Amino acid sequence: MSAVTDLELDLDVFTGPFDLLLALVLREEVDLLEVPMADVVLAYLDHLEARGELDLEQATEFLVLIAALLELKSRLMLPREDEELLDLEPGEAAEELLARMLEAMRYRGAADHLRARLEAEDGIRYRCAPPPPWLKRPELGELDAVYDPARLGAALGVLLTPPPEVSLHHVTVPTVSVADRLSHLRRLLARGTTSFDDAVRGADRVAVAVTVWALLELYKRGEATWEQAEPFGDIAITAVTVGPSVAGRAA
Amino acid sequence: MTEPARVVEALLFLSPDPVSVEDLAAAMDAWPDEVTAALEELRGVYAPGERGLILKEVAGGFTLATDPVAEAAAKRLLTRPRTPPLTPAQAEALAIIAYLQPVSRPEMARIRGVSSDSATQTLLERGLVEEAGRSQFGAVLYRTTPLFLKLFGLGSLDDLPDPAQWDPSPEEEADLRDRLLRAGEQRAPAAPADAA
Amino acid sequence: MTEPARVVEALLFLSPDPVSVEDLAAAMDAWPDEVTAALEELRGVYAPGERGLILKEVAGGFTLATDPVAEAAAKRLLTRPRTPPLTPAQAEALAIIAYLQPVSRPEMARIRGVSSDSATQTLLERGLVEEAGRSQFGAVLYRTTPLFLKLFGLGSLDDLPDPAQWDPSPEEEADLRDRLLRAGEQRAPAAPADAA
Repeated sequence: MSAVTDLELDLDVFTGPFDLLLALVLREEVDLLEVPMADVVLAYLDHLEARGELDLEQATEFLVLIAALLELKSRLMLPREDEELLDLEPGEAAEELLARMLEAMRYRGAADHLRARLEAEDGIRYRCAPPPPWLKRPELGELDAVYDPARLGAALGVLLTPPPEVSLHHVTVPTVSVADRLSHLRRLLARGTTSFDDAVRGADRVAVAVTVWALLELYKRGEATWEQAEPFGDIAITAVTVGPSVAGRAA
Repeated sequence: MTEPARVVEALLFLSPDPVSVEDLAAAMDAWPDEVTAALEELRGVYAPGERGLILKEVAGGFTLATDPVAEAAAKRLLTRPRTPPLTPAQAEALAIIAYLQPVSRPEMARIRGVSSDSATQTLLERGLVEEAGRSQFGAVLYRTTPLFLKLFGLGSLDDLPDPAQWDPSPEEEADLRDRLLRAGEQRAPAAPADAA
Repeated sequence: MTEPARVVEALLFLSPDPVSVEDLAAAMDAWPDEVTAALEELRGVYAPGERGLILKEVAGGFTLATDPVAEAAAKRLLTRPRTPPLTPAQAEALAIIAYLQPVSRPEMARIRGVSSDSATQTLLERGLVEEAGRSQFGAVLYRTTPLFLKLFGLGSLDDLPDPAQWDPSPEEEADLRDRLLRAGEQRAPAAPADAA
């Protein structure tokens, strides 16, 4: 377990060994959202190059850890109310990560066993030849039915079944669509002007992002323009009135 | 048994076709007379009446074959079609072919959301389906065989059960093929989210 | 060699898959004891080191296979590798399927921390795993095949050893936990005393 302990990182938000970063992230002392994962990977590649050799076991360990971090980060970026891992205390999150690492180690051991088994069977070959001509297929007349046609109908029923909506459980599904936010903005713009703060009042992070998208779409279609007096200030949005046909065309 | 005889025995066992002395010698990196001596030794081991197998010399070389003593049992074991229970993948592939025939592999993959190649291969080997020409795009088409009808106890394809009774959300309008393709697309693992 | 042993030898030679004692008995119209005795006799004939062939008990039945003594020559004659070794990713995917079957790709990804799609695809193409229906969410489930048992020399899945033996020792586990939780505290220059 030394591959990641001697990987030194020099990032804007953190300077020190990788496993320390891991611990600090799990204790929520470093905000994972601010850790540039690509830089961590690049640092690891530099580290590998400096060592001049690739230890597969250590590379695997790094990949497992970085994959776990990436998953955690993607969940943080697209939060859901009911996301179980986010409700965990840092200690519990570490236990969760530990449990996964232990499970992965178990099957890595099993994998080694299987590979050794396959190797032990090396050199043993089985015959693979078509049956001789005298073993011909029987007359159809002598055969009895052995399969139930209902099996085919049931299989077709499975294929006709659309997956349940919950099937995307662990992937955050956008709950607001651009179309929703477009009509929302148009409603606000009916009186001529509005502001971004008004448009996203009470909205969650995803809705805010989708509203920005909708705003860009309005601009592209020439329906609205906007102005921001100062960085991080509120954005004033103004409807562009080209003619009476705009509202009709946009709807 | 000497090692060369053991190796020749293994090679004849593995090869589906007769093997010539020259090919045996090349494979074993040995001289032809060493191979001939090994074959002579094998001929003694496989003398008629001794074993279940016999060593035969035919045009093109040597081969192992079964002794007629096993013919009746072999027919009982191997001439009836193999009818192990269908796996779910095989049942799905067979259902698609039975109801939509003729149908191509790419279309089956779109409906199932995963490739059906190995399932279709098994169905072909068991004689339940066969090729039925090619689609306009060059893909091989499949249809069911008379053996399929026999093993499912069907008089004709018209006797296939009406899928309506297993249909989770009956729709009267859409054609069965269209509905299967639509459900398959929804199941596809990388279906892009419809953002707009 | 007795006649039952000769017949069993011929049947094992002809059958593409391992044959169970029951199927042998049905084909030979004999009692299972007679088949077992014939197999015992064959086992003596094919004792390791005696012949170019060996008698194997795999995947729930008996079959003939070549002795490794012939491997170099077989490779030259048939010009194809017997079975390529597994990459670590393929071996891990196969281990998870073997022990947890039926199991879906998302679950395999959760355990491995990375996607196993291409490894699973290769295992499917090589016939080591197959589909086993669908999960409640429509994801395809996978299980191992009889070919897996055959190539790995296993009589059945029960011959797989308990995977708990590869779990890290309590000391190693404590060490891992320690690294995850405490490393920060011990090594951070200005770690808050009681953050968690």
